Amino acid sequence: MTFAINLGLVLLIGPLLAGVVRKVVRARVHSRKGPPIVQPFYDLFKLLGKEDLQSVASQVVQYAPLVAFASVLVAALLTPMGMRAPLGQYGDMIVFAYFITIAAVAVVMTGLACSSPYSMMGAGREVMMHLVVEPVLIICLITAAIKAGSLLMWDMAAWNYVNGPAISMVAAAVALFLALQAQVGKLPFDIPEADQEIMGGPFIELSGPKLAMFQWAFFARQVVYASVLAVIFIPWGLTFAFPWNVGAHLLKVIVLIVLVGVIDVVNPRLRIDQAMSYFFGVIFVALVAMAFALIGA
Amino acid sequence: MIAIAEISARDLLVPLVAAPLIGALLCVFLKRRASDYVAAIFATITLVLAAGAIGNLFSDLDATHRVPLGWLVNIAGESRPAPLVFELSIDALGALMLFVVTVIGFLVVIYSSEYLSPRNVEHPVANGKGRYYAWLLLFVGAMVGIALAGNFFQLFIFWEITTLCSWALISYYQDEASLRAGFKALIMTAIGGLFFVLALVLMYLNLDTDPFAFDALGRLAPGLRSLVFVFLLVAAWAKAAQFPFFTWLPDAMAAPTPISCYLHAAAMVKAGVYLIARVVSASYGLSYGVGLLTGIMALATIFIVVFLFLFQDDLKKILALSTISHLGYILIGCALGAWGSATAFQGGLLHIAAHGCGKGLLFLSVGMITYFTGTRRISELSGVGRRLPIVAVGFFVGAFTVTGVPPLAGFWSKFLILTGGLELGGFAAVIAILLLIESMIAFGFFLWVGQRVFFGSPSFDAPPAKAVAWPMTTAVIILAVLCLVVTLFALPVIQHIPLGM
Amino acid sequence: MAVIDLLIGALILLVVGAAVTALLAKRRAMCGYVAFLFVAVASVWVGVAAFHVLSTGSPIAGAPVLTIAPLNSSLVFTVDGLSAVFLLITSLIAVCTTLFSVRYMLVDERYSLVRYYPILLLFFASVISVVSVRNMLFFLVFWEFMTLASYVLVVFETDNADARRAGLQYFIATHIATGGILLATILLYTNAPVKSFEFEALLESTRALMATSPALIHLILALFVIGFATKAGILPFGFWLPNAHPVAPSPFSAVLSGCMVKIGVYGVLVVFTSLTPLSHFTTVWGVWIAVLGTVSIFVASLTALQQTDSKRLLAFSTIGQMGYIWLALGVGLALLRISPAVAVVALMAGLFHLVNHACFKSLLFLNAGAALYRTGTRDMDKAGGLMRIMPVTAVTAIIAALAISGIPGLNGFASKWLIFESGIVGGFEIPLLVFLVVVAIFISAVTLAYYMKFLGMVFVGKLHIGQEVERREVPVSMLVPQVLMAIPCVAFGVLPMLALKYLYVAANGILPAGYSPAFASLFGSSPLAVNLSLSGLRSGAWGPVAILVAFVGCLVLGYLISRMGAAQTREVPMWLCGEEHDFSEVRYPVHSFLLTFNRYFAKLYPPIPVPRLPRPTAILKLLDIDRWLYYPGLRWGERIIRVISATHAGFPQLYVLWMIVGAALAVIVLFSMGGGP
Amino acid sequence: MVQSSLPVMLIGVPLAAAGVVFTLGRWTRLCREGAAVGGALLTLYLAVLAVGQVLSGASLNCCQMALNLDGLSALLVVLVTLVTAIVIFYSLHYMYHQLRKGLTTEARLVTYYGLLMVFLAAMMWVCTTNSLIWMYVALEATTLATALLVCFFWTRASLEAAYKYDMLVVAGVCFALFGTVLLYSAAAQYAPGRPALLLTELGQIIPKIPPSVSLLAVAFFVVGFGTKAGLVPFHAWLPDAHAEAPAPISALLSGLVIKVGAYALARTITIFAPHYNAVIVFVAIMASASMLIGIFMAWAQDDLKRLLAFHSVSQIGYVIEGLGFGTYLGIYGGLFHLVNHTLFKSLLFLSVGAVMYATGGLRRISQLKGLGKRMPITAACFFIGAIAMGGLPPLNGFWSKLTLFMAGSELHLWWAVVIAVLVSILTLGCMVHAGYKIFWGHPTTALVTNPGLKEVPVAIWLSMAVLAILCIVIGVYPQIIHPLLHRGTECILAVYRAGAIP
Repeated sequence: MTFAINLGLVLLIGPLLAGVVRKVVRARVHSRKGPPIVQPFYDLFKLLGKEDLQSVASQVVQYAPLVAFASVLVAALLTPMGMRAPLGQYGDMIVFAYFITIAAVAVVMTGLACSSPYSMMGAGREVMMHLVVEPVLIICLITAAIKAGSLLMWDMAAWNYVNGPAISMVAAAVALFLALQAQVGKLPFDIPEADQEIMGGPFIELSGPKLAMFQWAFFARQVVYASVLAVIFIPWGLTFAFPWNVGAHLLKVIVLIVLVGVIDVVNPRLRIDQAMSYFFGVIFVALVAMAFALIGA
Repeated sequence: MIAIAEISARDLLVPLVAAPLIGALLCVFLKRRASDYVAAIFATITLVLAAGAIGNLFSDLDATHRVPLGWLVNIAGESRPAPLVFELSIDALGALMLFVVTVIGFLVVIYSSEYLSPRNVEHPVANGKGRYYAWLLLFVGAMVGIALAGNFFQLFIFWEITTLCSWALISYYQDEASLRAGFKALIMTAIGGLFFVLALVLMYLNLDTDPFAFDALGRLAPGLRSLVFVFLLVAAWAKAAQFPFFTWLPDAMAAPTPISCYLHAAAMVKAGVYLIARVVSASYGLSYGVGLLTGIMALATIFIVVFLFLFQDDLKKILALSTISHLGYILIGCALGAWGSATAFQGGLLHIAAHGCGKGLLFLSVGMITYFTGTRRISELSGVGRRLPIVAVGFFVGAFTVTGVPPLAGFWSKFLILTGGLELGGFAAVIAILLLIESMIAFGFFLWVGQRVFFGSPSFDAPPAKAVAWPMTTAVIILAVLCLVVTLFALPVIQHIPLGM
Repeated sequence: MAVIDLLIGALILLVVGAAVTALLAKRRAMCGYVAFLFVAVASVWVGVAAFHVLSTGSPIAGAPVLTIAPLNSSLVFTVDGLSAVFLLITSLIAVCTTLFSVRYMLVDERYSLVRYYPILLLFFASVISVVSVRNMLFFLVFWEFMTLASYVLVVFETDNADARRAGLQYFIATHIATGGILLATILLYTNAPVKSFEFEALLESTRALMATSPALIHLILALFVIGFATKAGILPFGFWLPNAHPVAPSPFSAVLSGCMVKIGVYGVLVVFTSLTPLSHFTTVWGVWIAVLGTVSIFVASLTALQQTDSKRLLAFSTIGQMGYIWLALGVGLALLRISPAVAVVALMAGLFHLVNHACFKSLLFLNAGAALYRTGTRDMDKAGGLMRIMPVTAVTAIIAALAISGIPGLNGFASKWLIFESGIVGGFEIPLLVFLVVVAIFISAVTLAYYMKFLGMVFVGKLHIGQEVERREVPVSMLVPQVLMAIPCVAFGVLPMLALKYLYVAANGILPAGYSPAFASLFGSSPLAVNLSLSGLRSGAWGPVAILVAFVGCLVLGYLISRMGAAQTREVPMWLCGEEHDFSEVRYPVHSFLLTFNRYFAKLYPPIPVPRLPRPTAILKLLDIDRWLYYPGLRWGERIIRVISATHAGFPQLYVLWMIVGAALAVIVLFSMGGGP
Repeated sequence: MVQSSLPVMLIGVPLAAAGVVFTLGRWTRLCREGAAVGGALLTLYLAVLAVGQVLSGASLNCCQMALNLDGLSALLVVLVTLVTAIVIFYSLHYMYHQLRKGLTTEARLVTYYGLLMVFLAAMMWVCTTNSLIWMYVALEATTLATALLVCFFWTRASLEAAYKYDMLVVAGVCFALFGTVLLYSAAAQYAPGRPALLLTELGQIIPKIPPSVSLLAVAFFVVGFGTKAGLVPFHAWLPDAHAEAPAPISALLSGLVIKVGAYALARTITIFAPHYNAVIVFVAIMASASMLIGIFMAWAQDDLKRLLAFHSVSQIGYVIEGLGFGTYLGIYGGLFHLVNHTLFKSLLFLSVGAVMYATGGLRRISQLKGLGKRMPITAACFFIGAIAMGGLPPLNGFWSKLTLFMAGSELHLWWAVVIAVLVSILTLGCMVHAGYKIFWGHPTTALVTNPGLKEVPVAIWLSMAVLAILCIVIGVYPQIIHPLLHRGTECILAVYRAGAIP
């Protein structure tokens, strides 16, 4: 059942949340009506049916979208979403972090395989963003692990729930939230795709089902990232009875995604070097959090 | 066969000294090819006899076989018994020296048969080989004599003969440079020889019985003992080209390369350190001060020389300078021995063999380079390895041997010296560590030289296919193998060399 | 026949093989196959012996082969659990690389093979020997012989100035490092109660010295650590490595990176387990080792990111990965006294990563070698998209690259995961370790990044090679080794417990009794999943089988979804926003990839300046004794002679005067000295 | 004490030969050269006979002890006759060659051989006489005989050299006469009824006479006999005379004539030395000065023969130093060096003569180069002589020098030993330097194109070879002449001991 819950959350709520953000946040800010909330699903289904154009006959391009999709799903299965994760006893935070990375690998490989200068550039940017953003996640999770004495994500959440907020946990939560924007690929950090600059970057040569799989994977990824933040650092509602705990979790995720959406809408895109400088700052914050954890605060 | 088995080491000593001398005498009258064969035959005979003598000794390495030959009445004075001065003997230390001298002597003779030929690009030699071999064999005889000397006096006699031979052989080409170099070598080593004489005189005056026996120093009064030691040390410095007498050795590179190999790497210069080794081995109660003097001067030599060879362009001079520093190593081994470290002493002795093989190999390799190219300047050579692969192997094996890369012989000797130095602690440890540093510098430099000379695109055309030069190649290969296996022979021997304490 | 005889037999076989191949060097192909034959048999024997040790858990020892009496040392071949691990990876690499060499070395006929196969075989023999002795003297001998042999192979292409320079740098650096090790060894020896170079004797020496002169112990340990770090390529001491590894013939690069640098790790392990009793020194130096490892990880990986030469990139990567191993060892050693469970896991993690790195780094070098064999260039700009013509090579390269970057499901992940887990948990005791681990995790992403670059530029993407390149896969004899080496990458990735079981034997063997908790209490009892319990509780989990099943399930799901619309495929040209360009014009250069990021770290690994010694004329003059002492002395002598000779003027009158004066003087002198008997 | 006519015969035979040469020499070569050779050989035979008898410890005397042939005399006698014989053999071809070149005439050759025989007789006389005063007379006789030989070629230079030689030596030896007279007068009262002051009795007398007289006598002996021996500063005659004489005569001069000076000193001052410490030191000073000045001057020479002459000055210093020590070892070493110096210095002069023979009279180092290729035997002989003089084993010079060093050290005269050692190395350097300059290297064009430049005939090099072999034999087996030296030393010591207060 937990399999179904987690998969359902990421696969269905993910695109839906994107629709919500478009409809509720972006359209509102743009002072327009906006598409329906389920518009992302329409797009996905449309793409799945469209012609698959191939400019490079590379096996990598063939399988990368599926790998990205699958890895995000596995990451989702490793993430507790209001209750123990279905694969929680088979993988801890590091496994999670690496699985979520595979999606990025798939993107980069696609970009490289396409060999277009735009895709290459996009792939490069993807790598660079990943390099500076991922440490934040890791450090924050380690902070939690240090507090909890375990690297299993559920244990961390449980510890936070039981022992209440600590300085280090709060600081880590802040850092993670600052990174969330980039993790989910939103402005001001959607640098790798940057539609207006490099035409979607790694995805420039993709079309049809491949693009759809990538997009769906990314919708799902938003939920996964938000869930990590929500479940470990905002442990409210973990002890609720079954449907409510998931509900509470969903609520937290929605709030986070909407917040991300707001930021997305009101910010212009940064240059890659600006972004990196920014994230070095965030990493520092995260490290401070970890230091606090190490001294027991 | 039984008859051969019953020959004792003692029976072999006189023929052993005589064989090369007879060969030398014969060679005087021979020309060209004939002298090649005669020299080779007598070198072989010497080698076989030496092998017999050493082999016999192996049954009891602690033994000393003596053949007393004569008393010297003319210095007996009125009231004292005549001292025994003519005496051949063989013991472990002598056997070690004998091994180095005869084996490398044999190889050098073989090597020379091709080196001294009209095909030699640097120094084409058409005739005059008889004279060359005569001196060379005389020298072999003298070195055998040194190795077999039963007392200081005997050692001194052969010592001076080697000086003479070195003078004649360095001047062999008779151009201005070699004449001057030969003269310089003669004078500087003869000056050392006079110190040896003074030491002998002092021993004679102060000892009534056996004044020249190897253990004489131990029987002298402490102050006098140090004085005699210092005199012997000065003699050894001159012979072994130590500071401040080292300047003759680089000049002596004007000699034909096989001569440089034999005299200035393997044999003659070793006589100097052999003397000190003898003293340290047989004397009791050497003072700390003389060890200090030996050690510090050797150390100074080593570092001066290291500095000098970094800025040399002439391959042979580099080898000569390196030889100087390695003799310093042996002297340091002896100095540490004088301070009581048997390990370091054995290391120093082992280095006699190790360095003899390694440096000999280097010289022979460089000799082949000059034989084919006519130059020995590093800056004019490159890619020699492509044309002369065996030479490259020889050079590198030699270089690694002398710089102490295991499992080659030089490693073991340096290791023992180092261990001994650190065992003693204090200043000896400092010396040991400095040695290690020198070793590293020399290693780096030799490696650089080797690469510079042997790698890259060849700087000269391939030698004609006919010029196989097998005598030279054979000698190089044998020595290269020796660099690896000499330890197996020498290690059991050095354990039986006592350290007078 | 005792098992150890297999090992000795293998050594003899390798030496004989060296002689045989030396004789056959003129017939290049034959020589290669013969060498392979010898290596294969020897490797199997060694492998059997090693596996025997690992499976029984008890070390085996032979009889003394050689005795050096002045130093109280005998050569005894001994295999314990730790050695066995190294022996196994050596065997694997030896077989694979030798087979790979056969065709690879056929190409360039400028260089005689007499400098290749015989030396290679001797090299393997020395590696096998160096890990099979428990006597520091012989350890050093084999150690340095290993260096010597590897030097010869590094400078194999003697016409290549880079190779010469790298070889020089390599040999000098490691020789100096060995000098330090030697010094440390002798320092221990001289203080040993029983004068011997056996590990046991030296251990007693260390124990004694710890009480009396801790400073000396620190010095000794520093020399050891620096020495082994130099060999292992740990920065800043391993600066030679990125120069030397790329220039060697590719199969030997694989050996260097896969096998030789590991012996440095072996050395450190030996020092801290066999030569040093467990004490606070272990802890202190453990932390230092971890720090060194992290420095290497950080510097090397970020530098690797900047490379455009494929083999150089791999070389930097080697340093980085060695850094991981050192980090793990450091963590293990640091914690050994404090929390043995974490320490054991960390040590095992280090060993595991070592084994894994041996597999995938060798494989990567073989891949790069295969690419080089086909394209003739190591410049990633000059060749790309080789997957089209070399599918097997490319797939194995992808496996290796993903494994080394730590993609879950492959072996690199399993070991890194263990390292991170133990490091983080160890951080509860020594907080510094957590920061090191954070760096390591960060760099893990960097590793991924540069392997993306490597794969993307060389194998993936549009085929982009010169006209002269033959467009087909490399020969089978070069493919087999690659596939062979890819197998453990996958196998240990999916079933890490398989490896851990044996590594536990190895780690257990080198630790003091009572320091290693039971295997099951550390890793759980399931053979399919690693359930770590480090501080009593279950603190981490990695169940590759379950997760991979899920992953495959998700893949199928994804595939089904993507085929929902039954989309058609169509070949189209690359879209360059409507403009027409030749591909070569718009090709994205390697240098630009990640340029922005690299700018932050461009100064991390400055080129090492080669000092050009000015000719110190003044000092040389001073040392030229001839010039200021002897020759001026001679001139003075001449002057005296001239003065004296001027007195001999030639007049008889003068001479008569001399006589008279002389006679007068004689009388005066005699009388002034007085008579009297 | 054995009565024997051998001493008389030793003097008589060469005198008779001289008579034959002078009277019949013009007639045939047989009577000229044959008589000389015969005389020399016969004398040699007699000398060997004498040695044989003396070795047992006896001394042969006749004419009421006026002639006394003891161990020391025997040593000198055999040495002198041997070297003279060799030199005569060398002269046979050498002088004949001069004759063919027109440098001399047959008539003058008569003078040459006749004077040689006279010289030999005079030498025998010096060596066998037992009277101090007759020793002086005989000494002067040798001077006269050789002075005429020095100016044999009758050139201006040789005449001047002979004049200097004669004048300076005669003047110098006069001092010895003073000494003799002084001693005579002081000793007369202790030896009443004796015909003369016998050398064998000096020992008993010396302790009795006043020290001041003794010291003065010693001073005069040293000056007088020192002049003959070429001791500094009385050596000025020596280089000219050696250089201008014909090569065989140079060999005799350097090899023998100066040795009789040394012999005379051995007979006199050795008796004083044990009584007066001052004598030892004084002689050591003189000898050291001689060594140093001699070697320095030698270094300055370009003329080979002058160079060798100055080496003689230097080497005689060793001999006299040893004798001056007055101890067994000192006297032994001095005598040993005397023998050795005779051998190698004759060898060197003969070698230089050979060089002059081959090159047509060139004898300057700067004119000669690379002769060794053409004249290997001469070169070898020269180097053997040079190295022997340089004191390197295994040649004879080493042994005598070693003995001298031992002797000096025994007396703790360290400075003298150090000077001796230093001079030894300088000698070696100087000789080897000269040797390699003339024999090694590549010959100059002038020499290469000289068709006459080839090895000297066997008649010439055989003499050199004999001397060279003697050097080597003594070097390799020094004990061979030990008995003779020992007897010689014992003779002197016996004289001293006879007077020693028990």
